[in-house]
Amino acid sequence: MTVTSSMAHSTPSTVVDRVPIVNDFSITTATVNGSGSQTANNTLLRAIHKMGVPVNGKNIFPSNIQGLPTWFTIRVSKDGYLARCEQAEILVAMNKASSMEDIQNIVSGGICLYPADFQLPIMRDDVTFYQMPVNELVMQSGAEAKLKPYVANMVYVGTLAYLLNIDLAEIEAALSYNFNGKQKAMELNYATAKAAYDWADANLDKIDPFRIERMSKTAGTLLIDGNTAAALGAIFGGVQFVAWYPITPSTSIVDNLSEYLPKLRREADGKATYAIVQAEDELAVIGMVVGAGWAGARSMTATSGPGLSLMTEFVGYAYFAEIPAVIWDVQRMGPSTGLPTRVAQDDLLTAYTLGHGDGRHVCLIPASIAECFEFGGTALDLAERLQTPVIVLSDLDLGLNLWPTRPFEYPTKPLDRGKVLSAEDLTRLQGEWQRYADIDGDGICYRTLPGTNHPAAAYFTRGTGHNEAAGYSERPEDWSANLSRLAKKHDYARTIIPAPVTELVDGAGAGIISYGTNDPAVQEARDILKAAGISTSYLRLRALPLESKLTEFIQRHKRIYVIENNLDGQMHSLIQLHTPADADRIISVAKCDGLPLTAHWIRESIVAHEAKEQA
Amino acid sequence: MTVTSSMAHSTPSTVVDRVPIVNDFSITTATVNGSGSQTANNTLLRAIHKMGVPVNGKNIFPSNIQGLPTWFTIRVSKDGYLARCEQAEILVAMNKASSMEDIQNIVSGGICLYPADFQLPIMRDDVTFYQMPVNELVMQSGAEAKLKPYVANMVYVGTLAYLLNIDLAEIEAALSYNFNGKQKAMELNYATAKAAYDWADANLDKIDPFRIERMSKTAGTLLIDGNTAAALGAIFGGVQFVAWYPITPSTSIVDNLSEYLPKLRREADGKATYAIVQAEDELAVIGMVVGAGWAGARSMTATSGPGLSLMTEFVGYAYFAEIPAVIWDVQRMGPSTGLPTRVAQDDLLTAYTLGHGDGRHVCLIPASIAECFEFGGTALDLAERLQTPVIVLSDLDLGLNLWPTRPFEYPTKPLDRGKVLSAEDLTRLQGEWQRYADIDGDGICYRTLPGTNHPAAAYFTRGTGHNEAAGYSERPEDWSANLSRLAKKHDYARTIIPAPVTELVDGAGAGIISYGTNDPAVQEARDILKAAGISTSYLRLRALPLESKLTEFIQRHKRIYVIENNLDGQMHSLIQLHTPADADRIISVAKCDGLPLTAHWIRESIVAHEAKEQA
Amino acid sequence: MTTTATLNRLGLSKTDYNGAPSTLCNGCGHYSIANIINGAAYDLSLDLTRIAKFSGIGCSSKSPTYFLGRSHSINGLHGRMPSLATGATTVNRDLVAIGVSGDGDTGSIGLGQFKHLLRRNVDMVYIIENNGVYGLTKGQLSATADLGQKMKHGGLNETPPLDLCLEAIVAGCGFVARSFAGDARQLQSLLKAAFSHHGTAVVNVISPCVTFNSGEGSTKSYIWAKEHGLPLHEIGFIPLEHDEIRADYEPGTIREVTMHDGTVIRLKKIGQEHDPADRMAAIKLLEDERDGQFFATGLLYVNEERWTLVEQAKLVDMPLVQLPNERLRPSKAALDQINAELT
Amino acid sequence: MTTTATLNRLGLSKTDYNGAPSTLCNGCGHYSIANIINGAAYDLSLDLTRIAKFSGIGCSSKSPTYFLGRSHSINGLHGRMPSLATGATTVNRDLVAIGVSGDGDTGSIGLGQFKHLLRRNVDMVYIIENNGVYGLTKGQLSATADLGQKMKHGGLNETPPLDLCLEAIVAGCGFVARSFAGDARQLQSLLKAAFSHHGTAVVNVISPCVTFNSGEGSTKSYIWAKEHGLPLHEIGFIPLEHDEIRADYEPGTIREVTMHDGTVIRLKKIGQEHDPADRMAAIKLLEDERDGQFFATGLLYVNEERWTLVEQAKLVDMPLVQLPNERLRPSKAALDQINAELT
Ligand SMILES: Cc1ncc(C[n+]2csc(CCOP(=O)(O)OP(=O)(O)O)c2C)c(N)n1
Ligand SMILES: Cc1ncc(C[n+]2csc(CCOP(=O)(O)OP(=O)(O)O)c2C)c(N)n1
Ligand code: SF4
Ligand code: SF4
Ligand SMILES: [Mg+2]
Ligand SMILES: [Mg+2]
Repeated sequence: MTVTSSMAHSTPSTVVDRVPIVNDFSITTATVNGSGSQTANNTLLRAIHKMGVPVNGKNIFPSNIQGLPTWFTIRVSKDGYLARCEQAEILVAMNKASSMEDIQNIVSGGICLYPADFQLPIMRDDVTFYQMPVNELVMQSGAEAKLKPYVANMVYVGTLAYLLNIDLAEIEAALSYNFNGKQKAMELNYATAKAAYDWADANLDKIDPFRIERMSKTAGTLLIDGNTAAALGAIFGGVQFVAWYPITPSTSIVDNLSEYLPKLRREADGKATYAIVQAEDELAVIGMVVGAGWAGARSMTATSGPGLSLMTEFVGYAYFAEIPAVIWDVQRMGPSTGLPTRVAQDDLLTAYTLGHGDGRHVCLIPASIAECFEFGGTALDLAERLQTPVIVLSDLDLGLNLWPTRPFEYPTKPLDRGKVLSAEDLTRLQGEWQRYADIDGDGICYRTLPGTNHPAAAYFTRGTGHNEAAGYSERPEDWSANLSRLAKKHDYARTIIPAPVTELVDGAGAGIISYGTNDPAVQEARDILKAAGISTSYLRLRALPLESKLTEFIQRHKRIYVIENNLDGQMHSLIQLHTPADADRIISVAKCDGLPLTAHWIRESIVAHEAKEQA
Repeated sequence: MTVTSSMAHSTPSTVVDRVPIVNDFSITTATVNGSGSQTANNTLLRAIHKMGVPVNGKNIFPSNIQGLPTWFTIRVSKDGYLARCEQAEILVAMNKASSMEDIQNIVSGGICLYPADFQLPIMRDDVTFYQMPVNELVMQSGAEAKLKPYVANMVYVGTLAYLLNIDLAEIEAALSYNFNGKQKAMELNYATAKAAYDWADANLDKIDPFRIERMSKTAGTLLIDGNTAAALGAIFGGVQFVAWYPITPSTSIVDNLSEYLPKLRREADGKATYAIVQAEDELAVIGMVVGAGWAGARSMTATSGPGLSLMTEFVGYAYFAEIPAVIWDVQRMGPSTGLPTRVAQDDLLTAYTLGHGDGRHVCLIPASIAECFEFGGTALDLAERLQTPVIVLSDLDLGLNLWPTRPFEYPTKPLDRGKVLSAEDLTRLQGEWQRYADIDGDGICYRTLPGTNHPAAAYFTRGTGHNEAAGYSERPEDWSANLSRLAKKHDYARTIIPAPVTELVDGAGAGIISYGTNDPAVQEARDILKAAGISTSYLRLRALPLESKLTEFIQRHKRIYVIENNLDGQMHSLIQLHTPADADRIISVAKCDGLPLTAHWIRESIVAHEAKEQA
Repeated sequence: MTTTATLNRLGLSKTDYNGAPSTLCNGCGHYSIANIINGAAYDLSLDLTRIAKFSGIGCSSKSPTYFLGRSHSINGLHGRMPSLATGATTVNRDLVAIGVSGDGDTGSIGLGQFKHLLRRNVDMVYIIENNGVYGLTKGQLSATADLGQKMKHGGLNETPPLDLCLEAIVAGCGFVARSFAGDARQLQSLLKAAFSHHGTAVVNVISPCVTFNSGEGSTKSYIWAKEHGLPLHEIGFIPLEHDEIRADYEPGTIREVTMHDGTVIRLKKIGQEHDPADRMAAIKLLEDERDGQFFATGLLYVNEERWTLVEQAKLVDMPLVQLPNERLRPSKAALDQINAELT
Repeated sequence: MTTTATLNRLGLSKTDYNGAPSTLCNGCGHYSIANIINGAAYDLSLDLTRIAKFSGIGCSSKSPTYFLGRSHSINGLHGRMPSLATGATTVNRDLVAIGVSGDGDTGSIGLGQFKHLLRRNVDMVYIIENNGVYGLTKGQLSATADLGQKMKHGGLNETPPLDLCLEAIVAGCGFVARSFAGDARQLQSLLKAAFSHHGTAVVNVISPCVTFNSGEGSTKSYIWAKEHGLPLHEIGFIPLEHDEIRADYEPGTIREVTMHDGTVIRLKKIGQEHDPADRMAAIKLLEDERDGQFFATGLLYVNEERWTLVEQAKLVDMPLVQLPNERLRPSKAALDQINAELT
């Protein structure tokens, strides 16, 4: 070893009693994007996951390809809390440019790892600093020039593995998973991680309390992102047609469709039972999806805010002409181009009311990997059942980050293809049918598909006023009747969409309503509140339109908090409109700064409100 | 006269006492579009207007060029009620195809004029029928073939003039106004009208009570449509740049700009101080308008629902990048292509929240010709003052139909060009300025225009996250601070937009809130309600965001009715959100079937609700 | 005898191919085209239940109501017909797709979608009813309006027109034809050929708007088109089942184009020399026209080689929409394997 | 002496023309172009306060941050730069407008706006940084991707590329040039010429994306461009103020193009014969390239005749945005007269 010994050079003065902190802390690695830190981070994440400890990793990255600060935060939680924390106990400071600020964000008593050549001014005495001989180990690795930045990251992997007591075998396994067969790359990286581990073992004086210990909480679970789950869900939901245009952070839904569909949905002769078309823009995307839906295919796209905006006119068309279509909107921070690589739940209102004129859309809001998978199919079912666009509101945090989840469950319900009349049906009906007649009283009418081999099958689809027979009509009565039927259909939708998930707590004065990826932070906040003597009930919305269970929940509780990640309190507004009699008791707890909500912030907000209420 | 005598052939049995009905009835002419009935109808309208009697004409026409049923309704009201009535006292049945239904819509005791060759089955004995020798008179006119349909309409003009006692000199004057110098056409038409008058005089036995008598209620007023007023308002508001794409019913705003701007805004050398660009679509329209606004011009467009939908992404951009832009949305019936030639107030919510992500836009809602003119300038002022898109929500009824109005008033306030730093300002500031710094505490920052001759003038405009210095930023603090400032600006907007017009009635239990072209119907309904012992206060909203006067009004009244012409009760929702404590007392009275609301329907709706309240 | 003679191969009469009565202006070119479409479909014995009609917004785009009334139809959004057709034809490759659009719909708002549809080579007949104005919104200039054309509110048009045939060729379209609503014979032959084409067949038809653009000098008027139209050839369409005896033509006067489906198009030269297989020649023809003295009609360019979108996507032979649900949802074993891989 | 030598006519140094440090990938062609723009602007002594930079969305569209940092700039929406530039340059005719876009931004989502901008002849330099992929979204194919190019998830591209130079010419553009980010000398000369052009000057620059499209065989890679680029001529740019003595060249080897503002562009033939004033020749050149063996660089087509949008609109000489309010609001008398006419 020619490496200079590089001991921990600061003993936190504030920390007196170093009780071990096991499986309960956060790690932030601060790097530069394009430097390949993703492999390193995912390796750590996976290794810990495989040691049975619940983890979630959040990638907080810039909107360019290379050279700007990037953070990755790993929440390690024996109790399964996977929400973001505002500060981390452990910082890996690989980016000098951001290091001054990053160091401010270490929890008191925490640690900081950094490359020896950084010459960081040590300005916190409540933090333990460890230097790592990054340059030396990279040199020793013998990696060719362009691989050096990647290998450099392995130094922190190895060092952390030593410090936290992560099993090197798990590091090796994780690397081999991530390199997926690329043996040489895997070996190069592992060798460096191991060298760092060995160096740390030989040279570092571990004086911090943080430690990973094996447990079995993640046994049998996968670590996966929501966009992959969504793609798989759609495939097992029988998707037939995908049109899309790349946009962060939705792109990887289609990337995954493009990876898995050829494997899962090619016939023996290699021919495809699906089509994926990369369109020239989102106007064309939605036109293709609607065209395919009209022709009878299960069709979908994935996009994000700007793309959704461009789809406005066509979604209104599909709503009014009653054509199935599924849009995954993986939300990022708007308005406008906003922060393409940061999260928000800010398209709710836009999505629900998309299009000029009156009208409301069915929206699904997954909160977990399992729901991404499930809604992949549910959205297609609902779109065909209701003959209308269905918008799935996922978000960047859920879509791009890795979460532990139980294995995907094979769907038990058959595909729901909705009310479609075949040529045989038409023969039975002696050709008597009307496209927009509400036979069943649920507001949903029967349709035929182009190509149906019956002389009475054809009808005329349009976005202009029409009567029950699908004839053009400007008659006020026809218009009113049609819009009323659409409203009825929307009411019917309330009864078949995914119901809220409710946890009622006896005697709880406050009810929390939230949705989507706020769930982990809300769960954690509730536990903390409960420990502090404030017990809360919880209703997690999973879809729009709102329905009766929500009303009951609101009426059961004195104070209602609606927690969400946007500025305007969009769901809060929709809930107020849903239950006007209670509007005044419904409190908006909303924030958006590009980052996932934290349990800490939720707790603080609720405590502050509760204090006011008490006063 | 070779014309067969054609007497009234039905004496209404139900009508016993024929008291004259003077200046208080409706006339509907039912024709086929493309047959030139507009001249005939406008001639009648103008003649009555010139006789000093308040009138409004509503053209209810189909969305094609030629050959489909069209109705024109003239409300004649000595009391100045100009809202639509559900039925008319007088029908001119020039369209055989629709005549059976049209006749059902005559008020009992009313009359029906129709061409002698129609051979209508007379199926109402409470209506007086008069035949007109249309074919004969057209033949006699000697008009060439292609003019015949036009001339045919003059027959009903002349016949009605006789029956209602409309001064032939006014008919002549109105024709000459409408033909605007085309002497030959004018003469041909007048001759036929006169021949019809003479024929009626000689042959008709007037047994109905309807009559026009001169009064002086319209003295000094003009008869004009809202789109013309909007165009003139924009011109006197100093508009510099117009981009547009044709769409019904907004097109005539730009038609009028194209007519008046060359007259009013060309320099002595014939060069223009404005530019009008017909773009390839609405995406380009709004891009051009925003580009021009960014460069410092007062710029605007006019569109309708589908166009507004296509502008979604760019409006969000202009909101976030803080660029002035004015959009006139002349609302027609949506969703989707809907009924392009029918009215609704259905883009309110879409306009207010246009764009993905959070954000709210300033909207102006004119209710009269005078407000169209006024808001033409106000919108440009507010856009530049607030550095944001301003959407003016007019509608088809206001925009396309003729209304009496006082002469336009020359604006007294100078153009408000907002906070723009010149090169001199920058010199004075020694180049120290920040594009997004809130110096004045109103949320509005200072901007510079491209081309400003100062080395520190330049800044970078973008739809992505930025800090006060207009630098790209993904920092959560910058993002939050910026959105909060935008919210502050929106709050400031509340204080400078056109305030509601309020009429408080002592002791009124019910307060009516409405907006836009519902105004005449609401006014009339209130008078009827009052006569029936139900007194109401009235608040007419003229802009969004909502403000404090509204809150006061709501709190003063036990029951609040929000009257509007859409399905979802869009303003009702916004008001509920504005005053959640009162949400439950705010009742939605909404309807949309393509036609303007009527006083009758409003009254019935309120009476029904009030009865419930009393019960 | 007479009755059977008026039925086509499917046993359908001419009127079976009709649409609803027109609500276009009397004399509108679009209506003539509607009738010519009916005629072509009748002659070809097209199965009405397999036809899907697509359109955008405009007078032209309304016209699917007026032809082939027994076929499915979708009247979409302004300028967005191409994307609708792309989606529908991809999931149902058996559809016989006819798109109808206007010069505004295709050349102004829809230019991007038009060009990208051609790049993808969506299998359909794409008819542009080109009148140089926006008919439905009452006479504004479209992207094909003439240079120097009078504008509604005074002034002359200074913006050069797009030549939609040229645009189609440079975008890679494999069948580009031009015709005139007043030349029923030529247009009907071209449409038949278009139905046989493999990929997008663009038929750009001068279709006069009698209400807003038939003034003197308008290149989109009946008179101008009649006087300046220059047919390149007489077009004979020889359907598959026929085994027509080849007449003896003078050498050099006849050119036969064999379409993908085996039908043969026989072009008898009448105007200038033109080889429709020569892309550069077609471009040159259109460039030469820019002096405005004539416009060539007929089959300007044809190329049957390119793969259609469905072929590019390597889809199964059965239309995707006809696949039974079992072929859409992978097996439980497949999911188990994925779960295993991801663990 | 040395110090003054490094200042241009406006007394500005080279660094005064710089932008912010790049956050593009190391080696990205877009960054070279940024520097070349700086150089051209410095050489031409362009007034930085009069320049307005326009862009859409993409790595390329980010690049205005990295050049001419003291000029106003607006980074708009994906594919919509043309409309922003149209609005801004119309109301301020004094702006020196530079648009920067990508092949995705211009050729995919923005194709319609691009073509219509050219039809209107908006006075600006329009630079396409063409790398055949979507850089910012990580490597999907754009509308200029090669036929047969490998796709991210397997399979080869079957959709033919748009040739943006050809598209520009057929849309009526009066200045169409092509160059390569690696050829600073040529590109800088072309940019200078572009700034002198009257109307839209399109400069289509092959700009390698080193991260997502520099594989072997990519026609957008440095290697390919170097090996297959075929400069048509050497370009000399003779600014107005110079009164350069005309060297004696061999007859036929030099062609001079006088721009609208009086500057002269001298083209010294080095490749094949090409007359940039001949639209058909330019088209043919591009058509001939379709076999993929070479691509011509240089000034492909130039035509100074067409009116710009501002000229078509017959605007006053003073930029509209500089008009004082008195010239914007008509007089009270004018309104009185309107009231009278309407009564
Ligand atoms: C988004 C949108 N913008 C504008 C319109 C209004 N509009 C309807 S048809 C039309 C133009 C049609 O012109 P063209 O395609 O040439 O058809 P034509 O009527 O001449 O046959 C326009 C602008 C619309 N329906 N939708
Ligand atoms: C409406 C919209 N759709 C999609 C995107 C995502 N997006 C950003 S850049 C880009 C492609 C850029 O490609 P190109 O113009 O070629 O630029 P390059 O990055 O290659 O320089 C896309 C699809 C977006 N910003 N806006
Ligand atoms: S307006 Fe023109 S295009 Fe429209 S129907 Fe009439 S003639 Fe045809
Ligand atoms: S991804 Fe490609 S285009 Fe984008 S900065 Fe990197 S090299 Fe340039
Ligand atoms: Mg047209
Ligand atoms: Mg690119």
